[in-house]
Amino acid sequence: MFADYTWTELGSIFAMQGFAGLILFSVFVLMALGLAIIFGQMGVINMAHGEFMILGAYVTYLCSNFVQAYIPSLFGIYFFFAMALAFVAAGALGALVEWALIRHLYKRPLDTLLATWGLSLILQQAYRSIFGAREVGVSLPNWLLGSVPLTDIIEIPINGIFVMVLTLVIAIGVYFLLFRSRMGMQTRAVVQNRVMAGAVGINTEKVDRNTFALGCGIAGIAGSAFTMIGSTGPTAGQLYIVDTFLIVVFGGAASLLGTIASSFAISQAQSTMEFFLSGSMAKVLTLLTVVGILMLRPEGLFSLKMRR
Amino acid sequence: MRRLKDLIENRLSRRSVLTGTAAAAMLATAGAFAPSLAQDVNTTGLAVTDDTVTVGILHSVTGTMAISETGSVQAEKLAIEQINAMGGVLGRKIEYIQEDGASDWPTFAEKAKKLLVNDKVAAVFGCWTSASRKAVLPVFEQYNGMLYYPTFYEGLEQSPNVIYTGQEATQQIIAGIDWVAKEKGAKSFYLLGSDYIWPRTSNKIARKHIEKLGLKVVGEEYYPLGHTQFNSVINKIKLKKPDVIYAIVVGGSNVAFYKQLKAAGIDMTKEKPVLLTISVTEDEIRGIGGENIEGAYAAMKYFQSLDNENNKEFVKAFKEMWGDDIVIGDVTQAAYLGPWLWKAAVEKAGSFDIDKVRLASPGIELTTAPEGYVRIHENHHLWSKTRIGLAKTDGQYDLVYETEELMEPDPFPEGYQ
Amino acid sequence: MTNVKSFLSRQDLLGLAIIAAVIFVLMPLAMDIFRLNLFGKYLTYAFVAIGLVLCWGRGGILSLGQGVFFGLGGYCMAMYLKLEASTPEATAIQSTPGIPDFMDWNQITALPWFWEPFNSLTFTLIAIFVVPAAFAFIIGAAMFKRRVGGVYFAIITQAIAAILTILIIGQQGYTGGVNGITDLRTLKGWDIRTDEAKYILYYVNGALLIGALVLCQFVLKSKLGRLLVALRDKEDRVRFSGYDVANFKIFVFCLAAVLSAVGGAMFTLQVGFMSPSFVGIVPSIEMVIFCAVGGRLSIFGAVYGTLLVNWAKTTFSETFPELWLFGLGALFIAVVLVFPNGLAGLYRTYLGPYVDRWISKKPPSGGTPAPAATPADYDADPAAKPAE
Amino acid sequence: MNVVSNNTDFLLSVENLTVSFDGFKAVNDLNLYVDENEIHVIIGPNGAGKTTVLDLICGRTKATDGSIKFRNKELTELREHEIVREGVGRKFQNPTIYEDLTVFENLEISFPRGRSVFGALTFKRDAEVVTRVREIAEMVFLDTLLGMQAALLSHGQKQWLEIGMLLIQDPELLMLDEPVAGMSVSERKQTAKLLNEITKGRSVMVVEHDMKFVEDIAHRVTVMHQGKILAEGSMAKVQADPKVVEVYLGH
Repeated sequence: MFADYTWTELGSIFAMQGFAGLILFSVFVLMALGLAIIFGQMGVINMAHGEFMILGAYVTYLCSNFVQAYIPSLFGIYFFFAMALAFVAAGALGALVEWALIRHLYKRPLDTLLATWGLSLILQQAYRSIFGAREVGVSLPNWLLGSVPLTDIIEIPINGIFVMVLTLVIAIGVYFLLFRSRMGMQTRAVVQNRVMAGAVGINTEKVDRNTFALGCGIAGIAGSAFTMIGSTGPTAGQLYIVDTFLIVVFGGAASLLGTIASSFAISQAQSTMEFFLSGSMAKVLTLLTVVGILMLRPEGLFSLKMRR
Repeated sequence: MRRLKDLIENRLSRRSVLTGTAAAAMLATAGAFAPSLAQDVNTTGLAVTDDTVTVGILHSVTGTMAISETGSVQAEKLAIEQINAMGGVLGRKIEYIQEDGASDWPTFAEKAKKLLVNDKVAAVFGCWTSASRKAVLPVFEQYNGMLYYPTFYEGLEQSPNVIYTGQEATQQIIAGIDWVAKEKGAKSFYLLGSDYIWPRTSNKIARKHIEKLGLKVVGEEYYPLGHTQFNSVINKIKLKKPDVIYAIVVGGSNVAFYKQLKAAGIDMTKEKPVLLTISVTEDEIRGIGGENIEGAYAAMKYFQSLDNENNKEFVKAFKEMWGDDIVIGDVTQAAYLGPWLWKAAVEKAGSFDIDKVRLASPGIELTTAPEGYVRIHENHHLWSKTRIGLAKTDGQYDLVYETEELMEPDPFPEGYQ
Repeated sequence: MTNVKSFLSRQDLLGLAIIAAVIFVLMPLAMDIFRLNLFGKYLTYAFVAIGLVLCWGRGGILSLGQGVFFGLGGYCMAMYLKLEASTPEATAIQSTPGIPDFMDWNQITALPWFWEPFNSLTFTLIAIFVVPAAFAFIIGAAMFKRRVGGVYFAIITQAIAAILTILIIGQQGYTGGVNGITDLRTLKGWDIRTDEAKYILYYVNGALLIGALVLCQFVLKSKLGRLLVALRDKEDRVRFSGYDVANFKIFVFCLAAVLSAVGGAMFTLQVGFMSPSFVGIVPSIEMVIFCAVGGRLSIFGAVYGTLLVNWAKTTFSETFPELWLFGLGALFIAVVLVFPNGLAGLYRTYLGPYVDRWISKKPPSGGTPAPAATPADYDADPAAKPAE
Repeated sequence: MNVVSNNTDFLLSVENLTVSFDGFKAVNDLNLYVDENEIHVIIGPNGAGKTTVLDLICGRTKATDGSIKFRNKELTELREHEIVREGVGRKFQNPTIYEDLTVFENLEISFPRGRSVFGALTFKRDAEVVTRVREIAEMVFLDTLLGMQAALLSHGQKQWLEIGMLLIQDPELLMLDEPVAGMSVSERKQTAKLLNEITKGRSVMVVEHDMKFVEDIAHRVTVMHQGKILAEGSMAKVQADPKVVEVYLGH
């Protein structure tokens, strides 16, 4: 299939395909990070993760409409406010959900799965009732659209760069929050030994709530960012669920590094295969490979060998 | 394929000779002026009284397809209301029973059966996806009902119990490809679609036609429904540098596809590549965002912006009924035709009986259609013009071309399979 | 198996009798054939739900991919029926007569090899059992031998459901794609679309369901049933009591898969088509909720749960389509938070004691049985608590 | 490797056993022998690797290196249930019983018959089973509680039940991880008596912290520290060992 092209064309294409893979990688990390925090740190399966993302997207949509209508001069930078608001809104909803629902179910992980699925249905219908069944179009400032041409063929989409930078910032932020801050230390303490953490004066309930809210908040940011590349509709969140869970499980549930590694592996595999095969087959093959590897290595890519 | 066409044409024409077109027309005239007794116009026990006739509306109000089907429901209700305001059908007001298919195909079959068996409706306006139509088809054939189906679709079907008010694939595709080949000098095409029957069948027809014209297909690609990452295929497109990107992406994927296409620096407002789609109506643009699809061309039979008296009135009435911020796409208009075509057929037959309506249907014309003149072909599809629209940032299409003649519907196109 | 009484207590017999009375007498009297056919469709989901009672409620293995097996059974049946409907005479107008219409549309000119055997009804009937069982065995062996369980198993089965859906839709030339396999007409020349046929199929379906209930009750009352509960609670203890735990899990997973497949096959027969929309993630999770609403530990509860949820779905989605999803979502949450034992739990708390007393005509046994107690008195209350 | 011993005098011989978790050697080149009919107690400070040794023997943890021979059969290559079927029983630190089942059912499940899928399906609660269950229940002081749901038992009773579940399998080697943890004084005495009784015809390995209890039962004591053996011998001898004193009292 390469016979028709010159070497420069091929080189450019591999560069671009590599870049497409990197964008996909960033998208995956953004999708999965919030889930990985919640699942890895708390052992809770949040099936409504996609709906939290869509909440972020709708917040962005509202922001864009509001800014366009009332303060059009700020339209160029509204996206940053929108993301912050998306984080706050999704985080707040997350805290509420943790308080009302999740905290009763910590000992029953499979039941959180069902309950959060129920939650996802409710949120979907709520979006539909509020925003209508149709997808909404989110207007973006012009500087976010378009691309930077590097050579004749190589063009780098700006929103792709934006997503990559955002992912990097959030990943670093999460790293500091979980591994360098007091809150992170408490979170990890609770993960390792809930009783002991409680005994030394950590408010474990508060830690749980904050962790859950953080995961949901990051989902909100992801949703906000995805308005640049995907659709915003009541049921759009469901599209992400399988991919996201597989990434987290494939990475090894307890490890954020694993989530990043598995995002990388899956995104590269998928974008490479997409180039050689049809999109549908690439997707099937990627999923099959992941499931296959998981059957051979159920603990995922990264996991500590632990004494039981 | 030839055999089937002959078969049906023969059958239809023989029967219409037997009943007598002239007689039917006379009956229709008589019926229109002097409302007859229910038992005269309804010999098969349909839900027809001296004052009313009941029809069914069967679309998804819930589930993933609700997004798309809402417009059709609105159009059908508008048509029914207008017909009632004009005095109804054979002097009878139309009442409707609306059922929710819930985006679930067995539910469609279930509800279709309920409408036909329990409610004894005289006609059903409904369905959107091919899958839902395929699910209800055996029900309509078994219980002898009449379905008016609004969506443009892949063809390969011709049921005596369905009137297809949308275009079948060849009508949309052939005119569109002829146009880009002629007007834009296109030589090479990249075919792309969501992975299911309509895009696949359509692209198959497109490929045959492109090859027939001596042009080249440089790529063909399908993505699962709901897929949101198109960077790889966009790269392939950049590599192959086709003159035309022929896209039949649907649903949420649409949004992702056009946004990413734009972000990757493929500027559709430039001379090349031309993006030609048959799946994006004004309805879909609302989700995609006009600025993301500006410059793309769509080949279908109706655009909201069509400049004719029928359409102006239709758009005005539609907005009065459903609000100013509504947009009207191809399928919505096709759905609007359903009740009118049925009314015309009933009045031509002078009866609500399904068999008589069916026999009366071929040849029915509608001069008041928003899209202009349409006529029911003997294969139960519509003769209609195909138009090319250019997408603008405000989410509307500008008409840039329309076929001179009505395109003949050809659901089993020979040489295209 | 020699003695039915050994595994069916009086309560169980009463439960069976009630379900049989509902299915065979009450519903056919109360409903027209249209509603009855609908009811029959719900009953096919009950096969999945009772399978889930075994593997999730008792065994603690939550599969979010039961739709896969429902679909496999349904597709096996549909393939046979489609071939029968695609005689060269009936498909004379096609470019290649004698193959299913959707293949012809996809330029396939000969019947694919894996369709060939489905010309035989015997093969089809065997396949309905063997194909899902084999598939479940492969998944189960791979996962359980490596001790993948709980949440991981749930997510992986979910991914499998997603993969299969994409495959079926993508390979439309071989599978009918997103439209599914439609327009099924006859079974060995017998028209399955007539009202009479629908009645007969409904009764066959009901009888199979009763059979499945008896089979499950037998399994649950055997030591294997108690082992499942033991496994769910303390898997290690079972292992260190000399059992090869994986084998038991594989067995119960395969059993649940076969039950689902039987449901799927009956679904195809009664509804007249099969499509990938019953294979994916959403239907699979909905099937879990049928089981949860009924009470995840009780096979009888699962049947009622299935009927209740589907009835509610049909009713509410007709009258209040907006509210239905809210209702369904709330149901998921309520069944987890408020009444984790579902209908069966409610029955056991409020009605059960009276019924037990009425049946056994003796006071219910207390915590410490008299020394002369029969071994049967040592059995635990099966609906003790939900799986975690 | 060392010469593989073929010493049949010992019921269990553990040689050069090593296991490491990500480089950390929890058990390091350990040699340990258990005689027939012996109560062998392993003591040591927290993290010494005691429980890991039991885990290694019963197959719960796979050894990195070394061999475990039980009646001259290599256990490291067997899977857990196979090791059990060889005659090794294991009690866990926390009482591990089936809380949703009755005491009777708990014991019945442990009865060594019908351990295959088909066997479990066709298993019959015949007179032999009932008699044996009652016999064991009497031994572990639970004969009046057979119909009770196990979750309702006291902590000590749960420990006994688990011991009973092992006894009904009639293992040749019984491994108990802190069998008296959480027991009252009288329960401890009863347990000591029980242990002495059940060693007739079998060997017992016990991991225990309670020195008083160890003194009561131990025939031989092994002291572990940081994955290695610090001292071995009779209780008195071990207690006198200065290394042991240092480990226990700290520096």
